[in-house]
Amino acid sequence: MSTQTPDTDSETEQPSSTSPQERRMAEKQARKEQREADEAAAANEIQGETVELKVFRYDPEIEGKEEPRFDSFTVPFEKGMTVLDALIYARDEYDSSLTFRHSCRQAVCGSDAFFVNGRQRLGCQTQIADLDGPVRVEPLPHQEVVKDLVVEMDHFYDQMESVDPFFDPDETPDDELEEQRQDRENREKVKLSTRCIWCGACMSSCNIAAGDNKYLGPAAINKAYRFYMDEREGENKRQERLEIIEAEHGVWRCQTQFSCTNVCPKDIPLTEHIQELKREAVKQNLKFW
Amino acid sequence: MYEHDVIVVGGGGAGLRAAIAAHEEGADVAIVTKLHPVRSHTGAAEGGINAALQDGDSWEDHAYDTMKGSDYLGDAPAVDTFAQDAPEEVIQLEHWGMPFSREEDGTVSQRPFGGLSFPRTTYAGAETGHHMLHTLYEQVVKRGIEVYDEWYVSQVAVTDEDDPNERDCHGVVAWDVQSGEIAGFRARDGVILATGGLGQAFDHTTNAVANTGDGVAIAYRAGVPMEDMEMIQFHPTTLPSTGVLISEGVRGEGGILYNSEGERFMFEYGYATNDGELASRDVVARAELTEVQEGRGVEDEYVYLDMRHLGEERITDRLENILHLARDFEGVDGLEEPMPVKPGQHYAMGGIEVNEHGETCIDGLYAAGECACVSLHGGNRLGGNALPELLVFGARAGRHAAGADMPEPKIETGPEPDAEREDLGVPVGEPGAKEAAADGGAVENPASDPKAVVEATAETERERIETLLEREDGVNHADVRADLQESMTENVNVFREEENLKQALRDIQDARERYQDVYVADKSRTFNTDLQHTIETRNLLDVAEAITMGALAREEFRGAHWRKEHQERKDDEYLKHTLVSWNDGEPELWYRPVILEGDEQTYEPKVRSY
Amino acid sequence: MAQRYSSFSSGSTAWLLQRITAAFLVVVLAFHFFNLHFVTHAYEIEFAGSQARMQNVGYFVTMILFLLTATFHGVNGVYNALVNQGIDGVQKRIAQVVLGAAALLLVVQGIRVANTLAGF
Amino acid sequence: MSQSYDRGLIEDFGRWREFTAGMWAWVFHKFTGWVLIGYLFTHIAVLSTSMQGAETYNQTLSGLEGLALVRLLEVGLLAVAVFHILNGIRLLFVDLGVGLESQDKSFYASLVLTGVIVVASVPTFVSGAF
Ligand SMILES: Cc1cc2nc3c(=O)[nH]c(=O)nc-3n(C[C@H](O)[C@H](O)[C@H](O)COP(=O)(O)OP(=O)(O)OC[C@H]3O[C@@H](n4cnc5c(N)ncnc54)[C@H](O)[C@@H]3O)c2cc1C
Ligand code: HEM
Ligand code: SF4
Ligand code: F3S
Ligand code: FES
Repeated sequence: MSTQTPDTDSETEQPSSTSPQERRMAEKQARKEQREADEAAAANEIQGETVELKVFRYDPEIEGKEEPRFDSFTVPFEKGMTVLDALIYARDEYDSSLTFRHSCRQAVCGSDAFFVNGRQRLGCQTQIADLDGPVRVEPLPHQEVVKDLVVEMDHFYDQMESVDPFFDPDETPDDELEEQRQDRENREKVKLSTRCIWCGACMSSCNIAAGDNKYLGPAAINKAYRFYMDEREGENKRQERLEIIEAEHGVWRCQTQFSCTNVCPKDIPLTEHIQELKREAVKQNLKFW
Repeated sequence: MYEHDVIVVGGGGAGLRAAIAAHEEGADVAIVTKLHPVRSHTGAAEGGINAALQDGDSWEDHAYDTMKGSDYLGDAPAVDTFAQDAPEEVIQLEHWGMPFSREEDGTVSQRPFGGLSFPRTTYAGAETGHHMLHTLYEQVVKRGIEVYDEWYVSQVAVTDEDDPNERDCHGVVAWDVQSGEIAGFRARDGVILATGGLGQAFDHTTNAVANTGDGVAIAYRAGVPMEDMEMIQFHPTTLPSTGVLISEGVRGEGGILYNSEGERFMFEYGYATNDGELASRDVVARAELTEVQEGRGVEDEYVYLDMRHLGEERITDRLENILHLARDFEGVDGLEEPMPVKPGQHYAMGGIEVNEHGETCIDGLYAAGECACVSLHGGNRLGGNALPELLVFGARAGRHAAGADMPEPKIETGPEPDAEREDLGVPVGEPGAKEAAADGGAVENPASDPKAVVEATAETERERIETLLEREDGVNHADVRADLQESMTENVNVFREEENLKQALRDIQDARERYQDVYVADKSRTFNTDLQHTIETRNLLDVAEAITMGALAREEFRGAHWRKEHQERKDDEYLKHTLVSWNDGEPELWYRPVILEGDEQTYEPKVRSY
Repeated sequence: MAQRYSSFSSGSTAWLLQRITAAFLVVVLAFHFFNLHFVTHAYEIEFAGSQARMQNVGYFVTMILFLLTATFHGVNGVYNALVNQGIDGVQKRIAQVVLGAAALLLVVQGIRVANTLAGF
Repeated sequence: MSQSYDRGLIEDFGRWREFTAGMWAWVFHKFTGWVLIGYLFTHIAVLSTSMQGAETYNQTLSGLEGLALVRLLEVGLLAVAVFHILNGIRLLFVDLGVGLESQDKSFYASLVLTGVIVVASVPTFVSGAF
């Protein structure tokens, strides 16, 4: 066979004016039309994979919602979809009265801790693909429900604020531009504890916190840990902090259930911190003997 | 009615810093915020806080970098003040216990950042904003400053003088999300708006769902001009499904961008033959979109950011949080697959026009943080410059509002009768504004008694909300919002063309018409987010319109603002800010010259190349 | 401060004692079970055998300690469990009194039994 | 504050299905602890018969030991005691901050070990009763 004939034929068969660029544009156009057609079809009937959501509903003011119930929503599934995405879809497309807190969509604001398929999780941090359907979304247990998935957070905030959650050194450098030194080990020590986003998941998962309203709870104790362990604070404040930590409803109430540690979306070793403070309290008190 | 000396609207970095400053001046301060302070979007910032702290660095250099970064659309007095105050503010944070990353000797670490001539970015791991926000909130708790959380501010109470420059602000009207109660908040000394960003005007953004530009729209309708609204920063690497930011660190470590054909397009198509993936944000963002527009995008939507070749060890060591982000928010394992990314709205350089003390043209009304525009970032914000802005100008606004003695400001504010005006030739503003006095603007307040002004404003707000709730049928705000976001992303994105911008303005007009029939399906008074979002959508319409108006007026390429028909910076024509005034429902666009004479140096516009 | 050192007080002492008694009980309880079910079988126990064991001073002392630690540990444990359930005020006071009395009763009666068995 | 609905007990019961290892450990430890203290009281009560003389003591004991039910209960007691001991040791380690990452595994280990010990002891406990 001659080597001269080869593919030229087939090449000329293609309209020679088509550059790869134009071909792609044409393809893009075709894909766009396909997508639009799909969307139009989807408007009537959801095609493809769907997720079934069962969402807790309650509103003290609205007839028919005073008695808590579960509503089902069928939402089209997309790769990468989170529980929060699905809730937003359900709200915007089906029922605009569906109520839940959310803001950042990236696990930093701590607004959207829900009870999803039997576990406290952040809606925005939970991939639907990782869950078994139907996905059951309830408000955080052990907290009063305000409406739908919104729970009363005041108690949680009160506990957080009861541990003097602020840096309070005995003295700071006089010079406005002089910093306090902190060695790296000490920063590492408190690092994990500073990651808390106040989502309340831990508190909701702890059975002791559920029974004993005065219990500080894992998040607040962790906050106390963050400052107690910070070497930049002085001896006096340390002593004050110890008193808060070892009060009757402080660390002693923890029964090492570990559920707080299990659910914390920021992977803070809460139980470990609580235990460390218990030992610290014992150590400090033994010194008095 | 609630009463305090200073009312701070917003509990993000700027609001908290302002409240602390006012409290230190001895004022009785309250923070009114629609989210609990720790939920604010300041917590999302990852990178760092710039300040000239070390020997060998100077505030002048920081100011110079900032001005250059702004593409000479910053005002020198703002830039200088900022660079001078930043070090003290950062050390102040340190004194408040912020867990900064440290050097061996125990001092605060600083790292290099894009556009900076010196490594002056302080940081706390990959979650600087989180730590800054929490440290500030802790100090607020320590001082016992009152916080009204989950109270949505929907109006400022302003006297009804014709000229906005003559108006006085006496407080705000807010609404308790939990109970539905609508109440006036009288501010004896001042109201400080610190409501953050407006990313929700776009459908793809790194901003939070709560970033709806409320403060900007509220101040705007009360008569304060919006400045440089067209200057919107887009970040090149955000996850397509949620807009979560993938930090520059990935590209810094050697991450590579590919298109759907597997080509390393930054080089192959000549977008940045030297720097490749590490070119500046706007260059990379435009390159990505060009790829997608020319049909080489994956699913016609995004491109790939690949870091697999860096090896598991290096990735887990330096980029571990990126693995989590890709996993949690996109369902992608960065060790196994490339990560999908596309450009997303990131930051608004423009906002409520204020001077160095955070004052607007309305007496007693201040603004600070992302919602404000002191003209610090001009055409483009440098990474790590927003957080110190919150501190510097938050503190200054707080102090001034509480009555501290401060020098005469050098920056002017407020509508000017003789300013150069622009007619865009496209209808904008509130449909039917001519006939009816526009809603939301200065309420008719014959009374001059401050409390009566607040009460009257609260009353109009009650009526407005009543009307929204009573309507049994109509348009759902979510549809209006979705259409608006879509049009903004389509037309007022990284690429801006005259025809598209005009289209966007027409779409906004259309949306405004539809919004007049909006109704709230949820009739409950308890935690009615449907109502809240409906009101927010209104604010988005106003800010989106101003963004587009500015973009249409500015016929040049400066900073983040790129115009297809005008591919170069025009210093002789456009060394000026665009301002949009509400003008009781008939928005007007006008200009004010940029101030380039600073304390120490007069900045000479130079070509911005790195 | 003094209150902290009572066995019913919250705080580190009770917590620590609960752990120390636990550590002690591990050994003694295991020994006790082993001794009375495997070495001597429970169904073979007779007064004489018990008496013989009790007359060994070491054994007697161990059993008394066993009684004291187990009582403290058990009663303090129950009290903790109740506080964990959130009892407060009067309820808590009642729990303290009742549990205290029960503990006392148990210890007194236990010692009397031990004495009888030992033949004192 | 708005009126709010308390889901009350519905939420607490039925949640056990969602308990994780640490929670179960806590529940079991609590339960076994209560059984043990309960037993301690009974135990002392039974032994008190010795104060009425050796005869009564012997009769009571052999009478009780003669009952198959008591023998079975004793096996239960053993199970309870062994679990409480093993999990108690686990808790002591947790208190010392040792092995917190494998707290779930050590709980399962306590369970398995308890099972093994109890099964192995059954012959000794019930011999002669049936
Ligand atoms: C993903 C991401 C990363 C970033 N990284 C950096 C970085 O590394 N370095 C840097 O310098 N900058 C960074 N930025 C920019 C910077 O974080 C923001 O500009 C800044 O945090 C804005 O702070 P703020 O206080 O103005 O607003 P926010 O923190 O958004 O706070 C706004 C507050 O106002 C309240 N509010 C809003 N509307 C109302 C209303 N109607 N009524 C009552 N209250 C209201 C809200 O509840 C909230 O408390 C980043 C931004 C994003 C999105
Ligand atoms: C006669 C023996 C024993 C009795 C009567 C007994 C009884 C109890 C009781 C009633 C509790 C409280 C449970 C609850 O929280 O509801 C408890 C807790 C506890 N027991 Fe025991 N126990 C005994 C032996 C042991 C042994 C041998 C150990 C071994 C280590 C042990 C370790 C613990 C620990 C660590 C707790 C603490 C739970 C806490 O407060 O966190 N116990 N015990
Ligand atoms: S400790 Fe973890 S679970 Fe608890 S509030 Fe903080 S982030 Fe949430
Ligand atoms: S769940 Fe509760 S019991 Fe302790 S370990 Fe966590 S606080
Ligand atoms: S939305 Fe902010 S944590 Fe989920």
